[in-house]
Amino acid sequence: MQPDMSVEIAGVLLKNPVMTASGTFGSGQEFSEFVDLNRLGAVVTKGVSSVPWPGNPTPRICETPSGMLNAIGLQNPGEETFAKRDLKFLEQFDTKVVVNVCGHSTEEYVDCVRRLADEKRADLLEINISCPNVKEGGISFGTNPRAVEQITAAVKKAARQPVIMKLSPNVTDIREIAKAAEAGGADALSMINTITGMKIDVRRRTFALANRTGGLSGPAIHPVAVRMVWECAQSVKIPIIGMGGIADAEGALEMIMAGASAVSVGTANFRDQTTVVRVIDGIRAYLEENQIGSVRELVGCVR
Amino acid sequence: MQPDMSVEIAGVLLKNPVMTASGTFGSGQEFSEFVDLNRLGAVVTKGVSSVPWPGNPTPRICETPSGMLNAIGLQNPGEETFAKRDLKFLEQFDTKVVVNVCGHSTEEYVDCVRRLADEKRADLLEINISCPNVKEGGISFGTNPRAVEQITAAVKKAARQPVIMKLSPNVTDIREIAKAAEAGGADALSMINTITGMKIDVRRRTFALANRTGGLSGPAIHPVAVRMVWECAQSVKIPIIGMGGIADAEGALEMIMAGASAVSVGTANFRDQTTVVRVIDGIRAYLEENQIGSVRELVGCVR
Amino acid sequence: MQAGQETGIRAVQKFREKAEVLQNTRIAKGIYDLRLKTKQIAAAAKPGQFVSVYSNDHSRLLPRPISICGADPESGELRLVFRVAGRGTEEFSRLSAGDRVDLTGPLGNGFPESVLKGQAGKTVFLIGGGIGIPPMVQLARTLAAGDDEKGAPRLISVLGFRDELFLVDDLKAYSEVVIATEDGSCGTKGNVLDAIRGRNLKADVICACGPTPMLRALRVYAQETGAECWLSLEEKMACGIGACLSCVCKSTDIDEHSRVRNKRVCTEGPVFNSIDIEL
Amino acid sequence: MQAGQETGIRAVQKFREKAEVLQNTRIAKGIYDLRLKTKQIAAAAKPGQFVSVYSNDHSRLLPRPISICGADPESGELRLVFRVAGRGTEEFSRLSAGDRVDLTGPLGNGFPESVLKGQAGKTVFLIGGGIGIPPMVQLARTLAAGDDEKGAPRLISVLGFRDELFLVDDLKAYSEVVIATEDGSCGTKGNVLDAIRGRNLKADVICACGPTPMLRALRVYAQETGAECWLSLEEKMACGIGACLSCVCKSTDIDEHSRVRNKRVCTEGPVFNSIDIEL
Ligand SMILES: Cc1cc2nc3c(=O)[nH]c(=O)nc-3n(C[C@H](O)[C@H](O)[C@H](O)COP(=O)(O)OP(=O)(O)OC[C@H]3O[C@@H](n4cnc5c(N)ncnc54)[C@H](O)[C@@H]3O)c2cc1C
Ligand SMILES: Cc1cc2nc3c(=O)[nH]c(=O)nc-3n(C[C@H](O)[C@H](O)[C@H](O)COP(=O)(O)OP(=O)(O)OC[C@H]3O[C@@H](n4cnc5c(N)ncnc54)[C@H](O)[C@@H]3O)c2cc1C
Ligand SMILES: Cc1cc2nc3c(=O)[nH]c(=O)nc-3n(C[C@H](O)[C@H](O)[C@H](O)COP(=O)(O)O)c2cc1C
Ligand SMILES: Cc1cc2nc3c(=O)[nH]c(=O)nc-3n(C[C@H](O)[C@H](O)[C@H](O)COP(=O)(O)O)c2cc1C
Ligand code: FES
Ligand code: FES
Repeated sequence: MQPDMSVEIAGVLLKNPVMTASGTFGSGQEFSEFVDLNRLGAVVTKGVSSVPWPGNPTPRICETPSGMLNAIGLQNPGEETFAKRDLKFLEQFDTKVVVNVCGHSTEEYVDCVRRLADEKRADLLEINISCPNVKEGGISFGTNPRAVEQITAAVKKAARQPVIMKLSPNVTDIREIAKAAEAGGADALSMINTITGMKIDVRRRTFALANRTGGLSGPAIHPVAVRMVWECAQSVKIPIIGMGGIADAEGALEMIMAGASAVSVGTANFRDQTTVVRVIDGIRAYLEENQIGSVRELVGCVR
Repeated sequence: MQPDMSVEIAGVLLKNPVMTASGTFGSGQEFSEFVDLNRLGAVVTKGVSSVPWPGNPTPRICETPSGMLNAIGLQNPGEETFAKRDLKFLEQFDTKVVVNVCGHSTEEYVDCVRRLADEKRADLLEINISCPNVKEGGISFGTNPRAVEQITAAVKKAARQPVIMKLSPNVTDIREIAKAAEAGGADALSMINTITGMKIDVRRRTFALANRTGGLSGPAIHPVAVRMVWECAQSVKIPIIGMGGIADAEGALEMIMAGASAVSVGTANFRDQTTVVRVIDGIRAYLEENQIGSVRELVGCVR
Repeated sequence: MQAGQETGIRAVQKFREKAEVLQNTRIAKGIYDLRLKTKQIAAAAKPGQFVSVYSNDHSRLLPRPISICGADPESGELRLVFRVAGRGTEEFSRLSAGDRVDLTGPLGNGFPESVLKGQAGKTVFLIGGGIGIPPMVQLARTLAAGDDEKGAPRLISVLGFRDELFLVDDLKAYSEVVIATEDGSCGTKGNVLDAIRGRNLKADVICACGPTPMLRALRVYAQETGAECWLSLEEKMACGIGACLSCVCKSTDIDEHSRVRNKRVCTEGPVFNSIDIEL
Repeated sequence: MQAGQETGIRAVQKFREKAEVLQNTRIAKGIYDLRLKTKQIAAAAKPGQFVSVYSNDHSRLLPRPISICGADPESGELRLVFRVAGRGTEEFSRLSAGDRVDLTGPLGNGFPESVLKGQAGKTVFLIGGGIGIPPMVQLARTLAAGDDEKGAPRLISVLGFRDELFLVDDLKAYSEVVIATEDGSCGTKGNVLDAIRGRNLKADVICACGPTPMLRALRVYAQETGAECWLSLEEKMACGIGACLSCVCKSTDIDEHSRVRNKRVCTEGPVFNSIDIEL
């Protein structure tokens, strides 16, 4: 018996629950030399905004114990080039495409989402409201429940595709934020984005990143991500896409058992380009060994 | 030239800036077989409450990538046994003693602090308001600025020794909490306590910890701790004791350069009992190599 | 260490060492026999004690507690027998001669002097379930040596296996050996108590290490038969030296150290008299 | 890969391999010469390309980019020469024959065909500063081989060292060698430009790798002398394959890929024409 690996997110059927985390996989093109993109549940593309963004100065990354800090600063070529080049490239593959969207203001988000409305290759939109560099009135969008509800509602109104809100872990109570996104009309949640961190270069006595702070990702943050997914799974009804430090099938299964309907693999792609495929194969092997008919049976099974 | 390693916290002079993190070093007794306690800047003892606490069921810990989760649940024999046995034991050493205090309510904290008032061996009190299990009105003390200010003021009134408030990292803006503690009269801050996390045992399909969630510590969280110390160093005037994932002199120096006047070594003691001494020696070597007269010159030098 | 006396910790000395791997052999499916050259640990080790073994991979911080299966005070050779249970033991399985591995030990109380001495004329069960067997080897060797002209007790090793056998010959060198296997492929089909009852064996003293259900059953069996019963427990550990309170078990009395009926497996244990603990 | 064509990425194939260490030798203070047996990487490698080398320690996630110093297509031997700069390279320094190490490569553009071919009669400077010297060895070997009956260009390697020399003999096998040392212990006291000016050397083409101040100075020097100038840059990398945008440098024009005057060192580089980038 072949176990059923398919899952559904906001009405979109994925052949399996494993996607790539935005910003770690480009638009799949570079990784396609190593991985058959047809195997993925979905490709989640690098954050795109309505116009090109230059990003932050370098150094943009540094390594930390079992993790890394990044402050890429959402460099992207803008929606137009993205659609013409990256979405076009993805047309040849039989996988879903989640387009990650960023902006400096509600207007910019809405503008970008509108531009994407006619892009057939964009199956789902993932709205990154957790970018630490994106602020409105001094607070990042992602840490204020009211702001989250408002921006969700605004994006929802403009979007043709189902909307996934991507949450920041840098908050006291992520359940409040999750509920606000749900109240705003979100079709699903992605969590977690990176945790703000800092590294100091003690030899040069300066910040390791030009941007001073950066986002911590990788296996180091996995326990925090699992906890937050578990908390939100108890608090909202919409599906959750879990991410943060997944590097193998075990980490993905933890997320799923905590309540995620699907997962994304990010930083681990940098250590092994084929991580996503290993995770997919590992989940299937687990289902087979344990004679579980469908991966959906595991979603939220640990309460 | 021998560099000056001494630092001052709230009027108490430490021979060097390196202490042990509460709960990871017992009261020093067990570690005294491996480490000469006379070498430490201070011993910070395991959290103590006015009466004995049984703690959580086991398993209380599990390992995570470059970190661990713990849910010891603040098991302790109560202030009386602690004073008679542990503070007595520490009398023979020429090092400072920081007594970490926990409670279920403001009254319990104040009660414990009062009992400690006459203990000569207690040089400083560190008030753990970040215990995720300790709640008042549904919110942990440590995540609400008003509650932090109030409990700080209450403890300050009852305490004979200088009071260090130990902050939780599980908040949206740690600067607000730091400022609240300062406003309440805190003499110093300790940061960070553990970040709440969870691990799921996918084979048994259950939580790895009996308590479900636990506190993440170890090198994994170091970048988050450095960031928070740096943020607070810009926001308050009282000294900061930095901790979270310090495992070597480099990690300690990062904290100091980010603005910590002293540091604590926690989880790393489990991998190597002599970590604290290695950190002390490493800081001294750095000062010598770079011809820096006093470690105090490095405090907050990276802005 | 005067430290020890005040809390009733047995004042044994612990050492932190970088040991050299002499040999590492797979002796059954997933079971490895690791021989290490130590400077001080082997000489100080007592039956029932354990060592903390550290990973060389920096993503794994916590030591793995492994029982002492053999210790030669003269050569300093320490023998550890372990099952691959996860990433740490998987790493240890790849160690080979010449590699270095960090250890702390010997740790824990081990079996008490009262068990190790003056047992001549008595019958002692050495009961090991699966990966609980290794400490029984060192215990058997010590008991078989006897302590005075009166000689050694009668030693019966009762070993429970899931499938493949290991360490059987080692125990045959010092004791009678009775085997139980889950699948009945060798000895009694069933568990160690089935084997004991099946052969109508009786003991004055029981020493056991293995899975909790086995220890629970033995505790009841000892009560029924009036035997003295010493159980070696397992619990997840972080420090291994009594400082972190990770590894507690419930004690029947309020103990001196915790004041809350918690005993530390790494310090007051891992070996407990079955009447002193709840399981 | 049709992928490559659409963005103008050079359509070279990249391989992920577990390579075997053949030999690892310390050739100067903190400098190691690592020989690896690869299946495909050595055969595909071009001068100026690099490989991603992965740590075997799971606490270190990111690959370390190391230039290809030598590659033998027949035997599959890949030569990497590196300086111990931190924990990753420290680990690599402890590799010994028989160990395994994960690699991705060959990566980056390498020196363009226009430099590698048709240089007979011209003079080419191969300028390496410190740990920028290794890629010059592979480049020198390729250029020295020439490309047709016309023969090879005149090759002058200009090498800057802080103190101890390395790879000098390797470069002498293919080129004239001029040395500059900071302390004057060998050759010109000073930097590579001091050595060039001191000997009044002239080149048609400059190929260089080394610290940014050196590259900056060479860029200006090339403008002054009208030489064509190819610089190999360094930047911190995460993916090494163009996906993460960690490793950008500023380009003079708005490029096709980023639309924001950013070029990826790992993909559009590491070798750039000096007129195309800001430094
Ligand atoms: C006193 C004592 C003596 C032991 N003696 C032996 C022995 O002689 N041979 C043997 O094969 N095993 C023995 N064990 C069990 C052994 O410690 C675990 O199998 C081992 O720690 C698993 O580590 P891992 O990394 O392979 O597995 P993982 O599951 O990946 O380990 C993850 C974490 O859990 C901890 N852990 C997992 N299982 C246990 C356990 N059962 N007890 C304590 N901690 C655990 C590990 O230390 C580590 O921190 C003993 C345990 C104790 C407490
Ligand atoms: C294209 C390219 C080719 C290189 N070729 C060589 C070579 O042939 N020989 C050699 O000795 N060195 C070379 N380097 C530099 C080498 O990559 C670094 O010295 C090495 O990554 C340091 O790793 P570490 O763990 O020892 O140091 P750490 O400082 O501990 O490294 C921590 C992190 O920073 C990154 N990092 C640190 N320094 C650099 C750097 N200069 N460039 C990129 N990432 C860095 C590491 O990859 C790692 O993620 C090259 C760099 C690049 C970009
Ligand atoms: C280099 C890098 C770039 C990222 N860029 C984006 C982005 O553009 N948009 C976004 O929503 N998240 C971005 N992220 C966050 C990841 O998508 C993911 O949420 C986070 O890294 C946690 O997952 P991981 O630990 O598996 O990497 C980025 C992460 C990294 C490491
Ligand atoms: C096993 C364990 C027990 C702890 N107990 C306490 C405690 O009793 N009181 C307290 O304030 N912090 C306690 N902590 C938190 C540490 O003091 C420290 O703040 C945290 O672990 C981060 O530092 P580290 O990464 O160096 O361990 C405990 C941590 C661990 C790992
Ligand atoms: S493992 Fe720390 S007290 Fe036992
Ligand atoms: S390292 Fe990822 S784009 Fe260059």
